[in-house]
Amino acid sequence: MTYNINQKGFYGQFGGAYIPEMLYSNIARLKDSYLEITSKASFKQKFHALLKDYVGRPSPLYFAERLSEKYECQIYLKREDLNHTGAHKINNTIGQILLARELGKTRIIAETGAGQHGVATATVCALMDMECIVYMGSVDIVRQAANVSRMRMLGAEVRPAESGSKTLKDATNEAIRDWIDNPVETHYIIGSVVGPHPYPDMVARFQSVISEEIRIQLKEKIGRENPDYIIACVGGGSNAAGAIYHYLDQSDVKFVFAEAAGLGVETGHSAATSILGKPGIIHGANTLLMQDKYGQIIEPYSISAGLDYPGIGPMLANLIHSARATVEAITDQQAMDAAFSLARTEGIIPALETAHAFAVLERKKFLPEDVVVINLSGRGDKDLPTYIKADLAS
Amino acid sequence: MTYNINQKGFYGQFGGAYIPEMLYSNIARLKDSYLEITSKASFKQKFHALLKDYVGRPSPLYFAERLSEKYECQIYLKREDLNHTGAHKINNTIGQILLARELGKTRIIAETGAGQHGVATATVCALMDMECIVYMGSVDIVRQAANVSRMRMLGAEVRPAESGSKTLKDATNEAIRDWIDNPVETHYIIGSVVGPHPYPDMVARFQSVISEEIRIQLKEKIGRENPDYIIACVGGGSNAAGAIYHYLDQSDVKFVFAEAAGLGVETGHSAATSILGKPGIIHGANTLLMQDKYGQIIEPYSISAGLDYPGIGPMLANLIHSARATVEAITDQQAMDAAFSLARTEGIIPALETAHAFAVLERKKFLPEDVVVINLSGRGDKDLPTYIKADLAS
Amino acid sequence: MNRLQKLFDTKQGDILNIYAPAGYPKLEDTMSIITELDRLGVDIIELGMPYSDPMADGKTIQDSSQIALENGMNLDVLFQQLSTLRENTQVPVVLMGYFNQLVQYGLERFLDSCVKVGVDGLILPDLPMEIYSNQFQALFEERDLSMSFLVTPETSDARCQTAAQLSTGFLYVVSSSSITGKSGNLGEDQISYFEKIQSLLPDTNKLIGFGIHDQASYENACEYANGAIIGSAFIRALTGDKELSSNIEEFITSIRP
Amino acid sequence: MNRLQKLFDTKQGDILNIYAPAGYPKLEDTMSIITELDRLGVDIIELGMPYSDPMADGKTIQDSSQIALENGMNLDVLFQQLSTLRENTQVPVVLMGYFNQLVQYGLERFLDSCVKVGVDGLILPDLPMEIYSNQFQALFEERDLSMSFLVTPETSDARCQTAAQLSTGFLYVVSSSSITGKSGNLGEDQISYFEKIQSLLPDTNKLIGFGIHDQASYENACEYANGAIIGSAFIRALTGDKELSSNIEEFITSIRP
Ligand SMILES: Cc1ncc(COP(=O)(O)O)c(C=O)c1O
Ligand SMILES: Cc1ncc(COP(=O)(O)O)c(C=O)c1O
Repeated sequence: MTYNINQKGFYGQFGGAYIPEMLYSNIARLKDSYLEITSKASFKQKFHALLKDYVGRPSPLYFAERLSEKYECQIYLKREDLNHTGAHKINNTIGQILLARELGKTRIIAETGAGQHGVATATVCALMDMECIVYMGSVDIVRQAANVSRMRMLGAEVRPAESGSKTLKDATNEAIRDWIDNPVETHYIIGSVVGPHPYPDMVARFQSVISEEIRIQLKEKIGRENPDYIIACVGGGSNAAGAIYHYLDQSDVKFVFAEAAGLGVETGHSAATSILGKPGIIHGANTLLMQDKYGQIIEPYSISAGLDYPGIGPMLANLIHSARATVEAITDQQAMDAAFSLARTEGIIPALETAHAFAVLERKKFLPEDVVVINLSGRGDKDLPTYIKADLAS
Repeated sequence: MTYNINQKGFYGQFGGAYIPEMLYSNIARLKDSYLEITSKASFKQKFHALLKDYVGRPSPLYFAERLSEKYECQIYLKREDLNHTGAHKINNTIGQILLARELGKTRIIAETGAGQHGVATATVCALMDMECIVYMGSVDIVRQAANVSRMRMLGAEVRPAESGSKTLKDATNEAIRDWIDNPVETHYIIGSVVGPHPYPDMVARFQSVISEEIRIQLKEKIGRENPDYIIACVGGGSNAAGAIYHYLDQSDVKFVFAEAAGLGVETGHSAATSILGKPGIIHGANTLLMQDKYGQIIEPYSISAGLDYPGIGPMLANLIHSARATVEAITDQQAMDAAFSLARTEGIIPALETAHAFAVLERKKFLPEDVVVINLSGRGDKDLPTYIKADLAS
Repeated sequence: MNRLQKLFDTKQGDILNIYAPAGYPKLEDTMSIITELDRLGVDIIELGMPYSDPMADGKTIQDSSQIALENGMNLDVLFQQLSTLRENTQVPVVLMGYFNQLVQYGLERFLDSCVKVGVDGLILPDLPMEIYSNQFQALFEERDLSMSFLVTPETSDARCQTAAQLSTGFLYVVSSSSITGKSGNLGEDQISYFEKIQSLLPDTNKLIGFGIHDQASYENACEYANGAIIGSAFIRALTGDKELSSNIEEFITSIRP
Repeated sequence: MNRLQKLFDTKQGDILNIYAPAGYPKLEDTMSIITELDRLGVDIIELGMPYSDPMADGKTIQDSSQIALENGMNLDVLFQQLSTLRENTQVPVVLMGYFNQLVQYGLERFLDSCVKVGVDGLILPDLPMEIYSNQFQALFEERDLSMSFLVTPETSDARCQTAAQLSTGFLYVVSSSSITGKSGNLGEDQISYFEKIQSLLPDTNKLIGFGIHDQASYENACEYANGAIIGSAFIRALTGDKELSSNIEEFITSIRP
């Protein structure tokens, strides 16, 4: 059994491309060319050169001594927080901007939640001198103000999405509308392993550099490529997909995904998609989706703008559905506590999204010899106002 | 002729240790042991392991294609902005915290201007589980609020310095007073190549990893170790010292330092130490110093908290004095423009300090084949409010 | 043969299809609007099933959908409201919505309900032709329910032909590559696109939609197809300053004086 | 032999050295304070040369230095004020300041000015003994100017001996490893430190400073040395609620009733 994508763009029952005709030619062109373009030697060379010299890859795999002592196992942190712009998101935008150039596009649009994907997109657009429009929920514009400033300074236009919950889902709707309006010269850089095929696979491939490096680094450090656990937070799922990609078919490597439980799974203020969701279609893919019995999408809630999404990438939906991966639902408060604990134990302030992954350590019991890799998907600079407010309140 | 430190702790006429007796035993112990401790294999191993896995070194040397086109020369950026915590400062704090442990210290104090050194110190203290007090001018606490939040989240206590100009110089005074008060259990981690011997040399050695890497990386990229120019901003001078360390005696490598001219060298609101300063003693070292005819230290001014210092490291004072290096005085506005230009051209938002180095590109004329290395000492997240305010005003 | 097909059998030009969101402006307005449009001689009514995330629609439709949902509209209510549809009128009615609504309701159950209340066809912009033809076409045909697919200026000739073939009501010709709700006059590019479609598919029933908003654009569209679809402009008219029925009458007579 | 050395020749115990910043609280107060202290029988006056960045001093001295600088105090003004010093008093006067002040003024010019106005010695806390003995000692000796170095609990025995040897006025025994201005009573550690200094340097003139603030701490210090230095406590008293001279008198009589 393979957990990778099939010829038709599906992971098991999940995936596909449920898109209006207005997007068809763009998506079809992408689907027909992405593997060819990205496997050309010249593309690979450019991609890897930028990842190395511009992004700062390989990102370290850091043995967290004090954290390991605290949780009585062997904890390694994959330091995506050290990437240029501060999260894993840039791996994907570097890939997509090169692809967009190959496709002859001159204008870039993107959606963003936490702003990290928006910043990563604005960054590569500045680098390649392309016009850049980023859609962002107006709620997120407020709670991730620092990233809004960064995007503007990088020359991008940030357009507020005012519909629905005014968060990531709605920003995605607006970006799709923009693409429908501007199909010829525009490429849409989706920021996670969501959306219609081929996006989930394309983004996962660009992010798979994470697990490629983990394999080499673990081998160097402990003599074997496979950890016992990989833990990652899941919004759309791109950092998780990247961290597990090369381990999909290694059944001795267990995957644990941290979802945002918000105020609690049962409270009605949650973004715990895999627990609260059923199969359904969002943004062009069949996946697990928070929805009512009429298929209306339920507005999610999480303190973390990057996890505040009612769907999940189809690859991950399939892994969860087939019990290849387990999920832990982490509340706002648990994530907050985990962020402070990491800061005080290892001197690393994680993104609020990432903090959800660290909260898993409080949940699961590991053996002393278990090798646990946590994907440190981003740094917390953007979340300082939230952290400080919480600290003052407590 | 060597530009390195001599046996007595001087660079030419500059340097020394003009300290009160209350600091003598601490400084003497440091002076007598720093070379021995830092050259032990076990120390080196720990230092380099942390630089690699925790800090994320080597930092890339990135060929900036669009910037090179714009300025018609070959521009390489040394990406200290990609280090953990976002600036070169962490190279030094990693070294000093390991040294402090060897010396049996349990409490750490530091001064900070931009907050980067404070964050870097708070970070290594969290990592090593040590008490941490950071002194910071109350003016800087306001203008670098994000870094104050980071220090607090990392568990450090930030104590405001209310005297004088309420900036870096005054924070340093307070830190020295604290050390005088607590000489036994406390180590003072100075954040730049300033202060009494052996600090300038010790910090320069910890930062010299920058030029060590540049040599290797340039050799790899262009087949020779030596660039034609190295450009760095200078507050105290630690990033500059690190970037030039291995080139000190290579006379074909020209050094250009960017100082903060504030509102203009002649306006009375400036921190252009090497232009406005004369030899004098500050914080224990004889160096170039902004002072009146009575030796009273003049309060400096720069929009950039990390350059807002009336002195300069004695190593750099000597290089400037002996014409080994040249200095460009960059105004607030020129630095600001350079920051926006870098953001829009290369997708990199530099620290306000670092932006001064980039403004040099507008000043100097290079040959098309000139290889110019700019030390990108830090990222600009901490400066976003300042950048945005300037952008709105213009 | 359903009412939609019958219509095209008897009328080949100047067909006016009006889009209205169900349950908007008030929950109970659905049937009144249908009745009124029928009385005014509108040829086809396209009833929007309000959806939380209508990605193929513009702001006007999205906002009205949102209000309809807040009014309490859902598929159970809608089929309830439509239970008297054929007591009052024989105007062809098609439902427009998003595929997930059908999936969650149960696809066959949904189609059966359509048949029961007398709906004639469907438009599901996010259901790809491939999936439809592979998995669902038979279910539609069994029930004599029409289906309409969209083509755009970016759609290849081959794909236009497939769309035409699969469309049993009419082919939905998107006037420009842009979201519903934009309005402007026909440009050269659009005209040559319409001419291409015309020569490629001379025998297909075609309605032009997106951006049609007044008499001029309606008449213009009718030159290149069997008729036109008006959505956003009609929605905006619904909340004009008069009573609902006067607002409707005023708008329709402005299109077809 | 200068006045300082003469003092220790004639008086071996209970010496009271009062530190006062020049030009504080008002610019013109310098001479009045000296005169008043002399009148009250204070043995030595240590006059602070206000400095912008007095790193060896605590907050009280720093704040008063700042005010003195704002009052317009500088070395030219100071020597001008002191030009009548020896017309009025023969109390030993030492200047305390930071080395950079002397460097910028011109070291020899500074020493000459001291001699000219009748200053007897200097305390320069940031001038290391090594630099002094290598470069400047002769200049001081030529002019019969005394020098005082500091020792602290952290100072090694050998270094204490060097300090004692180089100190031609008195050895400044820092009572605890802490900035001036802190106050508290003597602890066991301090007492054994004083006893060590006493037995190591029985023949050296020693004054204990830092933290001496009232009669008890003064008398306590006098048990272990030739006397004591009071700084911050006196500065605080200067701005008491009476007139300057009354504030001074009240403070001095509280120390030595
Ligand atoms: C640091 C970080 N981690 C995780 C996420 C969630 O996205 P994904 O699940 O695609 O990794 C985000 C989204 O913005 C993010 O910024
Ligand atoms: C990014 C950055 N660059 C430069 C400096 C100036 O210090 P130095 O001259 O020691 O490199 C600072 C000081 O805070 C800084 O944060």
